[in-house]
Amino acid sequence: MSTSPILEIEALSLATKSNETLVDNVGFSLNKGESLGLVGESGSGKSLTLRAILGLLPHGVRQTGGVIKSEVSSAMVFQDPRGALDPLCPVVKQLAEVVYFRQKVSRKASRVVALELLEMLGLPDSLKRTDRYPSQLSGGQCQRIVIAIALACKPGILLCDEPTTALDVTVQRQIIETIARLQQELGFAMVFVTHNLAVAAAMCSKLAVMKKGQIVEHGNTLNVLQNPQNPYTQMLINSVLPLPELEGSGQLWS
Amino acid sequence: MELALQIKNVTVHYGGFTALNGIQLNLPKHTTLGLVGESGSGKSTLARVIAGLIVPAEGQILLDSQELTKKRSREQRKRIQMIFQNPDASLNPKHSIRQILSEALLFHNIVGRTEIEKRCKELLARVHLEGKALDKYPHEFSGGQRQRIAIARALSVEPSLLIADEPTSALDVSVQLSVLELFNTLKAELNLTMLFISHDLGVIHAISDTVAVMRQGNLVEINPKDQFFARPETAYSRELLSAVPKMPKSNTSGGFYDPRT
Amino acid sequence: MNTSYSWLVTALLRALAVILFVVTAVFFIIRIVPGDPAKMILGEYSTPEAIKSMHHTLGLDLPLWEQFVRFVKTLFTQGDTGNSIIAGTSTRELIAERAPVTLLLIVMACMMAIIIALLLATLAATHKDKLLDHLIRIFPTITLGMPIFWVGMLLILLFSVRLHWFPVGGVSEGWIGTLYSLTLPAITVAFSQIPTLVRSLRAQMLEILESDFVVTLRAAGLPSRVILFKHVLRNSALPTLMLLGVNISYLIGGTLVVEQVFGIKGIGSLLFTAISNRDFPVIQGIALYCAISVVIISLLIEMISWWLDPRTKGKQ
Amino acid sequence: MKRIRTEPQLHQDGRQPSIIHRIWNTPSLLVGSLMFVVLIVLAVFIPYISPYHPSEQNLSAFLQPPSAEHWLGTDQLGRDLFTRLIYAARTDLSIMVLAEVVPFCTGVFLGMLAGYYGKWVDTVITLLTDTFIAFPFYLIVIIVAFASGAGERGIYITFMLVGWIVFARVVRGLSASFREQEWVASAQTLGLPGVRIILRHLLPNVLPQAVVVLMTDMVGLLVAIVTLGYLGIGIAPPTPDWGTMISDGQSFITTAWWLSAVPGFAVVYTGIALSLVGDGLADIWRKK
Repeated sequence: MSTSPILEIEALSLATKSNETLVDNVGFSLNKGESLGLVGESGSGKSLTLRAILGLLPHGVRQTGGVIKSEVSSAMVFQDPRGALDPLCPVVKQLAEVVYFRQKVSRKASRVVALELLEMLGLPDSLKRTDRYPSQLSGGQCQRIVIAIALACKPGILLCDEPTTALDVTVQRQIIETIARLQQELGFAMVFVTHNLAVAAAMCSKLAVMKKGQIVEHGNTLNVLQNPQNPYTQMLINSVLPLPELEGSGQLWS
Repeated sequence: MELALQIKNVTVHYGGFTALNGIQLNLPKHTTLGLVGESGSGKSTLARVIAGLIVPAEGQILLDSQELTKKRSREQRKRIQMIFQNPDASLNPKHSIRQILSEALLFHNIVGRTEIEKRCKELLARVHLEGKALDKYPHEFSGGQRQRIAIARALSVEPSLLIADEPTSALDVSVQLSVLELFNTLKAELNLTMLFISHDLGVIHAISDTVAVMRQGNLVEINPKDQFFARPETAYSRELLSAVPKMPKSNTSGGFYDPRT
Repeated sequence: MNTSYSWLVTALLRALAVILFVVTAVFFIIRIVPGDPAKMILGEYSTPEAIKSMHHTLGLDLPLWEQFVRFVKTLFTQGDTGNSIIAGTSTRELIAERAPVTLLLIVMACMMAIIIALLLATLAATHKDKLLDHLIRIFPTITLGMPIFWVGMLLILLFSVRLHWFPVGGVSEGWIGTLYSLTLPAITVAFSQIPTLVRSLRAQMLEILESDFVVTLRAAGLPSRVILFKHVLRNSALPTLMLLGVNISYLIGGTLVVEQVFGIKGIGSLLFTAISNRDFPVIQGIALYCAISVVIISLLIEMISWWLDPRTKGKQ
Repeated sequence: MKRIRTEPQLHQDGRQPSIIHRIWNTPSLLVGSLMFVVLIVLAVFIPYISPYHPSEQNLSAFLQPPSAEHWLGTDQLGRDLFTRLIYAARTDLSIMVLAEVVPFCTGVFLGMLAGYYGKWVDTVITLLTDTFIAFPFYLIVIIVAFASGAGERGIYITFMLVGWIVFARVVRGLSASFREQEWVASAQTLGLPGVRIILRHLLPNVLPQAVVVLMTDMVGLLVAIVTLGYLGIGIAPPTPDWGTMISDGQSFITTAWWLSAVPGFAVVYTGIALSLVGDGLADIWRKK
C-alpha cells in the first residue's frame, strides 16, 4: 500500500445555510483498491461526507472549508435501493442509459453492456426479456441494479452509503459478498459508510469513526477494534450485541 | 408452566395474500418470547393481532386461558400493551408527557386524581427519566427517551402481556443497548411476560428466553434460546444465524475481502 | 391479473354509485332548498290557482317518491330532465347545441393551464430559493383572490379595448376565427387554475428533484436536460394529471362564468338564460350533464394513471 | 445485569423558541395579519372616518375621478367610492367569516370520522364528497343561491351544502395517515374509546392543517360571494357589495375603469392578506 493516494480529503467542513456545522475538519486519504469504513451513529455527518466526495451536496448544505482531491471518478450506492431508481423507467433501460452516456457507445451496444453488467451482478435472465420496473423487483435485486449503475460509470472509487441497512440479513450477506467480489475483480477503491461495526470490519481494511461531524479515531480496522483509543469507539464496540458460536461448520463471518 | 397467552390457528389474509397462516403459539407466564423473521414474514401482523389491532380471519387467542373476543372490552385491551418501532410516531405530538402518562390512569380510574402526579413520576423513574420531563412535549426528547416514555405509558395500566415490536430498530446502537438493558431490568423487577419482535438476532439473543422464527406467514421453529442459537432445528434458522455479520476475532486480519495489494 | 380487474371493477362501481348520488342530488337540490319553484316561475304575487296548476305541470303535487320515479323515467327514456318550460324542446337538444363551444373552451383552457403551470413549476423548482423561484411563488398568493370574471374584464380592457388584439366578445365564424376569439376566454379560465397547479406542482417537482433516484442519475453523470426531461418531468406528469382530475370540476364552473363575461353562447349562457327564465328542467339538465361529465373524466384520469404507473401493478 | 446508562439528554436543555419569537420570524404571517387588521379597522370605524353615507346619492357629482374630497372618486350616482368600498368590506367579510363556521365544523368532523373509522363510514362519506365535488363549484353555487333566493340566506345555504367538502377531504386524508401512526394504535391498546381518540388525540393534530386550508378557502368563498354579486344573484342592492360594484362599473369600463378595478383590487388585497396568513401559519406549524 505504498502507491500515491487516489483520493485525498483535507480539513473538509460542511455547514447548513444558517451556518450550523455538520461536518468539521474531516480528512483522510485512500489508495487504489483500498477500502475505508466510515462508522458512526445517525447525525455524525458520515453520509454528508460521502455526498461531498461525490460532489452532490443536498440542497441547503454547503462546503465551508477544505479540499477534496480526487484523481478518479466516483459512483455511489444508496441506502434505499428502491428510492434510488426511477419508478417509471424499466430498470434495464435506466442502466443502459447510464452506459450510453458514460461509456459513449451506441444505443444498441449500451444495452448489450447493460445486460453483461446484470449478469455480472447475478441478476436473473428474466430481466432481459421483459421490461421490469423497480416496484416489481425485490429490495436486493434493486440494490444490485443500483450497483450495476454505479459500475457502469467505471468508477475508481465506489461510495457506499449504508447499502445493506434496509435489507434483510440473508440479502445483506449476498450484497456484501457481491460488492467484495466485484472489488477484487475490478479493483476499485471504496468508502463504505455504515453504523454496523461488524459489517465495516468485514468489508474494510481501514476504519474512521465519526461523531458529531468529526473523525474521532482513524486507523487499521484491527487496531481500532482491538485497541480503541477513543471512549466513543469503545462505546460503539461495546454496543455490538454478541452472538454465540453456531455449532457445526459453514461459517463465513469469523 | 402456566400459560399467559395461547394462540390457536390464527390466520390473516390481506386481499389474496396470506399474512399469517395457522399460527400456533404458547407463551408461559413471566417469560420472554423473541420473535424473529425477515421483512414480510408476518411478525408485526401477529403482534397487531394479539394486541387486538387486527381481527384475524380465523383462530383463537386466549389470555390467561380467557378467550379474547373479536370486539374486545376495555378491560381486555388494557391487559395487553404494545410498544412500537418508530419513536417519532409513538407519542401524540400535541400532548405533554403528563397527558400521555396520565390519560389511561385517569380513564381507567387506576389511581385517584390526587395521586396522579406521584404515579406519573414513579413511572418516569421506572424508565430512568426525571420527573421534570412531565411538562415537556415529545419533540423535546430524543428517540431513545421517547421509547422510554412509550414504555412508561404501556406500564401505566399494569398489563399482563407486553408486546414490543422492533422497539430498538430505529435507534442508534448505543441507545439500543440502553433500551435493551431497561427491558431486562423491567423484566426482572416486574416479572413481565413479553413478546419481543426483532429482525436483529443480536437483539433477540440479548432479551429472550425462547426464540420463535417466522417465515412467509408461517412459524418455522420455536426453541429455548440456548438451543436455538447453538443448534437451530431448521435450515432456514441456520441460514439466518450464519448470515449475521460478526466482529473479527483477534487472529484474523480484518478487511476480510480486502484485496491484498 | 386478478387484482387489476378487481381494481377496475371497484373503480367502475364507485363511479356508478357517484352517478346515482348525482342523479338523486339533482332531483333533490331544487326541492330541499327553501322556496317554491312554482312561485319562482310565476313570480311572488301569483294567484293560488296559478301556482296549483303550475305544481301540476311540474308534477310537484305528486308524492315525492312518485316525482322521483318520473324523474328517473324521463332520464332513461329521453336522456334528460324533461322539456324546457320556455322553449318546449328537450333539454338534451338544447345542451347538445351549446356544448361544442364550451367543450372547446375547456380543452383550450386545460392545455394552456398545464403548459404554463408545468413551465412555471419547473422553473421555480430548478431555481429553488433564487429570485425566479420567489417571484413564481408570490404569483399564486396574489392571484388566489382574483375573481375570474374580474380577470376577464381586465383582460378585455387591456387586450381588446386598448390594444385591439382580440375581439371584445362573442365567437367568430370558422375554425380559425373560433380558436382566435376563444383565446382570451381560455387564458382567463386557465389563469384561475394556474395558481393551485403551480403550487402543488412545484412542491412535487422539488420532492422528485431531491429524491435519491435523481441523485443516482446525476452521480452517474447523465446530462441535466436528460434527467429533467426524461425522468423528472415524466414523474411529475402523473401527479399533474391527478391534480387536473381534482380540479376539472372547478375549471368547468369557471368556464360557465367566463362565457358570461365574454358573451359566448355556450352552456354558461344557456344556464343564465334558464335562470332568468326560471326554466327548471334546463337548469337541472345542465347540472346533471356537467356532474356526470366530471365523474367520467375523473374515472378516465384515474384509469389512465393506473395504466401508466407500474407501481400499481405489483410484483409479477 | 449491567448498570443502566442514561443517554445524553440531547434536547432537554435545547432552547425552545417562544411562540412570539416564532411569529416574529415569520414575515408572511406578520404582513398578512397586518393587511387584514387594517381592513378590519377600516371596516369597523368607517362611519367615523368617512363623512359620506354609502348610499347617499349626489347626481351633480357623478363619475368623478379621485380627488381630495372623494379619495377614489364617485360612481354613476355620485356616491363616494371609498365609503362604499369599505361598507362593502363590512358586508362581504362578515358573510365570509360566518358562512365558514358550519362547513368548517362539519367538514373537520366528517373528515375525522371517515379517516379514523375507515371501512363503510369512509365509503359513505367519500361517496358523498365525490358526489358534491362532481358538481362544478360555481354551477352549484349559482343554482342553490338562485333557488333559495338572492341575498345572504342563499349564500349561507349554499356553503352549508358544499363548503364542508374541502375540509372533509383534507382532514380525511390527514386522519387516515395519523391512524397509521403508532400513537393512535397505543391509544387503542390502552382501551380508550374511539370518540375520545378522535376528539382528544386526532383533533389537535388535524386542526392546524384545517385552519391553513380555512384561510385559502375563505378567499375562495369571498370570490364566490363577489361573483354571485356580479351575476346579480348575490347580495341585493342597495347593500354595498364588491361584486355588484364591479358589475355596476362594467358599463363605464372605458371611461371610468377604476369603478370596476378598485373593488376588484379590494378582493385581491383580502386574498393576499389571507393567503399570507395561511402560508405563515403553515410555516410555523411545519417548523415545530
